[in-house]
Amino acid sequence: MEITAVYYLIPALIMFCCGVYGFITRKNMIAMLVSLELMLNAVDINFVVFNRFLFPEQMEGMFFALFAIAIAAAETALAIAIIINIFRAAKNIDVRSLNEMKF
Amino acid sequence: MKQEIALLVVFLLVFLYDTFLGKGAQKGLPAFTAILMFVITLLGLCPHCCGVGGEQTAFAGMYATSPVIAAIKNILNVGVVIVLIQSIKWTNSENMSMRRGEFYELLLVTLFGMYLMISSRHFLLFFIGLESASLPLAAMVALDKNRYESHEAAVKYILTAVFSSAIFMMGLSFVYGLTGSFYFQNIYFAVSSNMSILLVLAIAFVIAGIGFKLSLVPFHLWTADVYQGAPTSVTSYLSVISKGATAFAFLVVMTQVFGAVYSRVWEWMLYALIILTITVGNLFAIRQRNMKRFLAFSSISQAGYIMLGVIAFNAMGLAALMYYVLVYIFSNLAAFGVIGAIENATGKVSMDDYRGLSKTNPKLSFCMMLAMFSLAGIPPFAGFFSKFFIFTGAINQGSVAIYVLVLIALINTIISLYYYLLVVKAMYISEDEPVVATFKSAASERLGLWITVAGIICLGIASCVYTYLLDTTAVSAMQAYFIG
Amino acid sequence: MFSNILIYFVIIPLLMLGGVGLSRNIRQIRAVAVIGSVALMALSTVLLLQYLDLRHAGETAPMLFTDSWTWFAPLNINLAVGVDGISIAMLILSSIIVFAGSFASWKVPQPKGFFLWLLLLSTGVFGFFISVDLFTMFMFYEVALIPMYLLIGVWGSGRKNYAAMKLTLMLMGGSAFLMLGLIGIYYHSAPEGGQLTWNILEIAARDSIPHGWQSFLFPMTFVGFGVLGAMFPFHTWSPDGHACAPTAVSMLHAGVLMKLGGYGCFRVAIYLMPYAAQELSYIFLILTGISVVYGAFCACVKTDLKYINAYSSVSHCGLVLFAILMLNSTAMTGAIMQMLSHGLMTALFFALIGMIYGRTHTREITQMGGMMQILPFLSVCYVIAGMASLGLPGLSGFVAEMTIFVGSFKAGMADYLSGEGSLRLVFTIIACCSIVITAVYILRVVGKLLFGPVYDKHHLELTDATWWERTSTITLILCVAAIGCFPNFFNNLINTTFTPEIFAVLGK
Amino acid sequence: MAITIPILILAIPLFMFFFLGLFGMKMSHKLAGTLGTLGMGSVLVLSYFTAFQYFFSGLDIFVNEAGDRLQYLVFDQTWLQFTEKLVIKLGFLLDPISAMMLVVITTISFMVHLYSMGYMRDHHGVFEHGFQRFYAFLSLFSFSMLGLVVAPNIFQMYIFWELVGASSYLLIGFYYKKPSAVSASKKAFIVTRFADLGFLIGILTLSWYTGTFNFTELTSVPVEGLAGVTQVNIGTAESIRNIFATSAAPTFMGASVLTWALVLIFMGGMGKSAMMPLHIWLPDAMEGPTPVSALIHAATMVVAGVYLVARLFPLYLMEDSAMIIITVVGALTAFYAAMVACVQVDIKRVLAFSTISQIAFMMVSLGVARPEYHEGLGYMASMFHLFTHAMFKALLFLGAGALIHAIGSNDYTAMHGLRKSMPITHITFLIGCLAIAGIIPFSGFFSKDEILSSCGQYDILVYLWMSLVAGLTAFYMFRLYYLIFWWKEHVTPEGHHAPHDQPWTMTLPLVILAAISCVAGFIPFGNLVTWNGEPYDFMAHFDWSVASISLLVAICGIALATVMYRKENELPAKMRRALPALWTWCYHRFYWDELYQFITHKIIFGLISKPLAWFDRHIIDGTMDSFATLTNKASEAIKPLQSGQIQMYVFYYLIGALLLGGITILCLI
Amino acid sequence: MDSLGSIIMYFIVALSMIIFSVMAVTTRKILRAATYLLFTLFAAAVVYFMLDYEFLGAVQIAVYAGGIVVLFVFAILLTSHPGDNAPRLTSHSRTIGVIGAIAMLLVTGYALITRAAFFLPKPEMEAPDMQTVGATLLGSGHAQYLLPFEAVSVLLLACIIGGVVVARKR
Repeated sequence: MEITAVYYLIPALIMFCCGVYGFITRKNMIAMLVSLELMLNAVDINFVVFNRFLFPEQMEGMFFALFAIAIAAAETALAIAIIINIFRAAKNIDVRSLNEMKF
Repeated sequence: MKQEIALLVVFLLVFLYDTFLGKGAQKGLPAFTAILMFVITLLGLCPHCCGVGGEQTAFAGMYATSPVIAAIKNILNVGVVIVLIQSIKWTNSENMSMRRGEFYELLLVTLFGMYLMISSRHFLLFFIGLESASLPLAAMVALDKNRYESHEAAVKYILTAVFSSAIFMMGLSFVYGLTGSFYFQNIYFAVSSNMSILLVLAIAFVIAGIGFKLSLVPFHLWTADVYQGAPTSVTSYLSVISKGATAFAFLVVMTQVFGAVYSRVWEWMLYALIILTITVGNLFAIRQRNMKRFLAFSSISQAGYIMLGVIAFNAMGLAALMYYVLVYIFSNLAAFGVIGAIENATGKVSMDDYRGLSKTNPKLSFCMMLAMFSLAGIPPFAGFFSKFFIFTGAINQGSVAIYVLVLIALINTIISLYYYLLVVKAMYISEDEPVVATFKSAASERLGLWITVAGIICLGIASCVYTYLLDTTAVSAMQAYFIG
Repeated sequence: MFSNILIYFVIIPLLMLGGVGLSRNIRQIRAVAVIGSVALMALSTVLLLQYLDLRHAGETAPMLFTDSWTWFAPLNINLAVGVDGISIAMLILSSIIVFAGSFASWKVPQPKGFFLWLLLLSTGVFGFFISVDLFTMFMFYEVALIPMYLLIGVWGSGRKNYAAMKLTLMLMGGSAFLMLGLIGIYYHSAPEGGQLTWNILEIAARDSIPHGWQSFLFPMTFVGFGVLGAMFPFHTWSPDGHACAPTAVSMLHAGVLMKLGGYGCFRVAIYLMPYAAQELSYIFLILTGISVVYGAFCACVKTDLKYINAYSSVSHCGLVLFAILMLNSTAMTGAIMQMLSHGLMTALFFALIGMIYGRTHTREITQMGGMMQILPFLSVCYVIAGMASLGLPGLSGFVAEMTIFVGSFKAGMADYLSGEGSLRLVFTIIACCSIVITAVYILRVVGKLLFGPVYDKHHLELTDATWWERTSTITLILCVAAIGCFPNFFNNLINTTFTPEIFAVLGK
Repeated sequence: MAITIPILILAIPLFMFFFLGLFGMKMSHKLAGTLGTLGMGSVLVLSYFTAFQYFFSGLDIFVNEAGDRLQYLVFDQTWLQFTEKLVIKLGFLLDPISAMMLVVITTISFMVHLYSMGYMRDHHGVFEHGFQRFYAFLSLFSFSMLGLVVAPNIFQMYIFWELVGASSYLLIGFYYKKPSAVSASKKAFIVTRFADLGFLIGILTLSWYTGTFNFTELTSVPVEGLAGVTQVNIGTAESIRNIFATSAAPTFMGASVLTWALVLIFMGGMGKSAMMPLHIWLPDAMEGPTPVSALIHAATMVVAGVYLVARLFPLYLMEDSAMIIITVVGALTAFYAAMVACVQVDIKRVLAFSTISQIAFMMVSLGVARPEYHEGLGYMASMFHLFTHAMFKALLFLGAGALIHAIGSNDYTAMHGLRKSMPITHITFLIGCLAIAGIIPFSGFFSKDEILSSCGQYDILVYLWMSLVAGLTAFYMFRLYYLIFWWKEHVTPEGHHAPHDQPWTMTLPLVILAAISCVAGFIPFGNLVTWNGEPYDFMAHFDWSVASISLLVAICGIALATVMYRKENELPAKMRRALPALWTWCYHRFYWDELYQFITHKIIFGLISKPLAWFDRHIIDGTMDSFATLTNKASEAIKPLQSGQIQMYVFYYLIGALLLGGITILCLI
Repeated sequence: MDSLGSIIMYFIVALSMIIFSVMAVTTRKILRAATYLLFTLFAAAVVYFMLDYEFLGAVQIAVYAGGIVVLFVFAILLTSHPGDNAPRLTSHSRTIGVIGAIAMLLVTGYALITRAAFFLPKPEMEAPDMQTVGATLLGSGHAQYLLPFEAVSVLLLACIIGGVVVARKR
């Protein structure tokens, strides 16, 4: 049996879909953020897998993943700051409370 | 590179000013920033800076600049200067005293991100630019601490933005998987031989990712909430500068990366998106009473028009897009200037509060009316010219389908005219008692409005702007992609 | 740039705009308006004389005083101007109506804003008529449209919000089609290569738009302009719009602005796309033919004076488009004459209606009567306007209609005898019927409104026209009579435009 | 022939119209009336002079060596040029009929001007409101009518045709405060307008084929060596017919196109001349002041239709079917109007129907005229009758006006027995009645006799029919006469003036016209007016048998009237009871008005205009509005998209992206 | 042909990745979700190690596991009380979530498996040494990342500023 790229891509994709599912269903904003991390992580795996299996001469995919991790960290930090801000204002972090503005 | 460096210098100076100068001097920060931006805008406008000829690259082709790129950056600079001028009153308010410096720093960083987006010829740099242009904005959206909407908008923005960048990265990973490179040029040559389902999906994801920032339907749903919740200055920045930069970057990506599969893949995607964007934006805008939300939907539909410059897939479209962005900056900022002035003075942002405004504040209403007319594309205001040229550019593409598309867009202009006229109606025609009493707006606000009004009136009639853009784009490196 | 006389048609209104903007009180505004409109009349007279001189001297170019200043060089957009007999006729008409309109709005509330918008509108109108560049033409066209919204919205009466919005949206809807058509024309102006152009004269000289494209672009432009020309079924803005508009605006709108439609249909749709004009004219013939009788029939049962007049405009303007589609020189001359005639008399009508309304505060003919005893001057003027409208010889309506009928009949018979169907002939006869229906509704109004016993005793205290109202109406009546008594002068002026070359282009 | 006089003939009335119209209000009533009358008087003199010159000067432009009368175009000015060939010119054509009409019009008009000075004021001598306006309108009418008769081309005729229509409108509606007058004027205008529609289409057809509007080019040949002089020639008309016959589509719906054109033109004439079924306006037109009725609705404008047919007579000769139509329409109208006139109560109505009937005589006469019968006697007879009828009918109307003025009512029941109190009126009225009844030697006898004799030559049936009408004419006129002047006098109520003869301004015209009616029959009309200008001595062809028969018929009619109406008796009532249906139909004018009422109100207004207006407001406008409504609905319908929940936002985002890719993939596969 | 050990390793990693991510988004206790996330991130790091990108794996562990998850935990502790369970999902929101996820899975999965190149065996590659990684990160040549490195530093700075300004109380 040969472990080819698809063998990594599909679990990564499933992970991504889990992230999607979680993002859509979870009501806790931090849980949504967790789902987002799953998605980002899945994409990172994609980059790395492509790099390794298809274009191993250079490390472009790997570096993209590297930078993506950095950026993901930054946005997580920022998002958490904002969520905490909301928590201060609304005393909860239920996403359903974000309904002041609509239509 | 010069413009980026200049911008970073400004950033640094603002940072230093903010950090080290005493409390008494802090009130001078907004003006200081505005003046600095004004200076670098002037520097950017000098011919030496704009450069001549085709594309020059740095960092082994990762970064590129050309007269066209310099021009769009200049356009953004002009917009930023106006935004800065208009925001002086707000940032100098008591409420903002603790966050004054941060506002400017964040703003400059996002501008820097946009520069990178525009200039990058490598997807990693592009991605970083995109994120730089959107993440700090979330913080900016949250700046108005007294309003819950501001926080709500920030959360909505950051969560959806990250989701969108995940999708975008997914698309990028597929592109990478197919072509093995992040360099635009390498991808460009590789895509047509790698035509596959995955490529289509990748392009769809990339469009979705960038379309999020452009607020193309159906990736637009955050727009209205965020525009409404954000402080007015941030909204105006978000709606014009961010949108303009992304539009240009979008064009660059679509042509320089996926240009080879234009007619095979993404032309039709854009058709659908444009029709949806314009129509849905318009339909939502009809019902809005909150001015900021109203302008959010209006900006969604404007984004659809801007996309006509992309689908045109030619130099005229490119020039028209840039010109449209420029005119849109002036028109929309005029509107936001008025909204901001009224909000700062009275805290009112509902269209119902604008009833009878012409009786109490004739000059403000006049500015607002010009802005509305310009947005609706009424001559002799600049909006007319930009609309006309973007249609002309689109039709230059030549297919029959584009005529249909333009016709749909044109019919939509009628709907848009309707809701723009609603504002005019509220201000001029409504016979109710005026809600907003007469007030005198701050000098900075007046200055901002004067500039925008002058732009609305002059930009179209003075043909040199558009002519310059068209001449520049006609000889740009992009031309090779359009033809090839 | 300033050596060309035509450019002053735009400059003077702009100067007036500035003048009104700087004015401090209503006297100054009036002074600016009167001086400016007199200057415009003088200018158009000078232009007319110079034009005739040049023609006498043997100038045979299709347009004179042509000039072109580059505007957007890469797109070959120029500020190109030029006039022929038709444009001159239209310019004269516009200047007269601006003059009369200034007097008719002597006592308007908030005069500053009113005159600003009115003058912006006139700038657009004048600019439109002097342009021979499609882009500038279109730009001026839209400049002329949008002030209507505010003029009706702010200074109007009745359901003004609705009417103003409807009018603006429908007209802008028309111009949406128009814009597409114009851009399409531009891109097909040089199919064999060479510089694309917006210049009407060049495009016409090349006669190069591919036939397939003509069939697409012709309806676009014709409908686009036709909406403004109140073509059935796109006329419904007209009754509401006119009914709610203030006096001077109705005058200018019905008198001049609706002419933009007819003029544009000729100048752009037919002139540039003769092939499609011939192939597709039957569709529009049916529509315009319907307009003619339909408007007249509708006018028969309306009781609001302005509605009646608006429907009558639908009928008369329908006749303009109808005649243009006949594609022969007589009918087209008639169409232009009808534009002049309708412009003047409908302006007169609206002026009078405005004056009557200003006194009685009603426009319902069922609530008025015996005005002849109360307001003899206005009533006599109204009768004269009515007579002009129903085509009494000696007034302008007659010559215009007769020229149209003779021309259309000619076209109809030619078609019929050459076996191309009898559509033109049949619709000519149907259109002829409008002279009877017109008589019915005009006399109905005259009978109910002016004659008979006084309906409302309060009306007995009303006073007759003031001097400015008299100036306004007498100017218009004189012009109506001038055309009616000396038609050949105008006929020759217009006719020279329809040179054989044009019809060589038109294929007949 | 100097051009000045013809121009003055037209210019003076026009000038008077503007002068009196613009400044009349500023001057006294008397001055305005006097000025108007003087103006008309000068036109009268000029016209007489012109006519005299034309008929009797013997200049070579008016008459050739053979004694044929020629047509002379005094001037012809381009007014509106449609195409190279089709040009409307304004000109002045002098030929037998136009010269005759000049005389008729100016005479009657002058009489009416003079008469109105007395008529248009009340018993205290106070002038009516709008007296100046009245004179202005009279001048306008005179101008239009003169322009009509001298028109050298059919389009000028049409122009003035419309102008007389308009001035007639203004004059009928002179008492504009009276709703009945307003509606009568409206009716008159619209009915004639409808007829003019046919006229217009006829003109268009004719001119399209022939390429000209000019009468001279349609019916005449130029006389060599004399500019502007032409002679009526049947050959020209034949060549015109050939143009039609050889065109690509010589027939339309079974009839030749020329017939169509001529019938349509005749339709115009039917409208103006109140032929059935377009006659309904004329009785109502009596709402106008009586002098107006005398001028317009008896003597001049209403004969325009006859004049029109006479003008194009050579062309009509080309199409027998058109001629038959004219004859039939004329014959029916004549009988119909005579029947109706027998039972009317309003004396002006009686006269109006009598006018219709008499004009129908002229029409019939034209319709039966053929060159082969007495060289077109019918034509001459028609013109002759036109002339004599103008005189005696104007006389009758003016007489009726005098009665009305004296009594203050139009109704004969208010009159009775006036022969003693108003002797002059009585005598002149009687002369008028005798003239119209056709009693020798009054003028009507001669003209009517010729009409009957030309009918007799054409067809015996027509002859009998028209003789019957002639008898009816005598009957109803004398019925009227007896009812007014005989019977028992009414008692004048206290405080009212007793009826008496009117001032000289009113009686003088009566006397003059009566005198003319007495002697006009002896004018050698055949020498002056014939269809082709050749003199024709009708006395040489005078047929005593026909004359005596017609005289007999007239006397029978008079006798019957005498029996029934000489004194108040039961006979009329008995007859009424005997033939109730006939009486009712006649009394209600055969319900023509009701029919028209039905067509206009129920069909045009009720079934076309109102539904159309509704359709416009609700369907067309509704469609336009529904675009707006639909947009709003759509806006409302997609509202849930923007739910405010980011999770839904993201869901739509994702689905959007997947659809975008998925659909493209499907399309590519 | 991969060695059996690596195949087994692969399955363990892949399964744990899938299972933990599913659990992370379905568990009703938020702290557990963070923990499962941590496991998923570890699994991803293992993947990187298996694919010879040790540096990246290290970064993954350091930044993600060490930084972000800790951040999460702090945030969770700040914003929720221990023992709080997330409310049960409504069927509506679950349907929406499942539709989204499945649609994504199907479309993208189909696109992935139709691409033949993804079924090629793993080519030989030398694990990049730190030297190369460092040079690539800080070089300005082709496929070297000095500029993104600098750019991302600006971004991080901005995010710090942003975080501070947002989180600051007044």
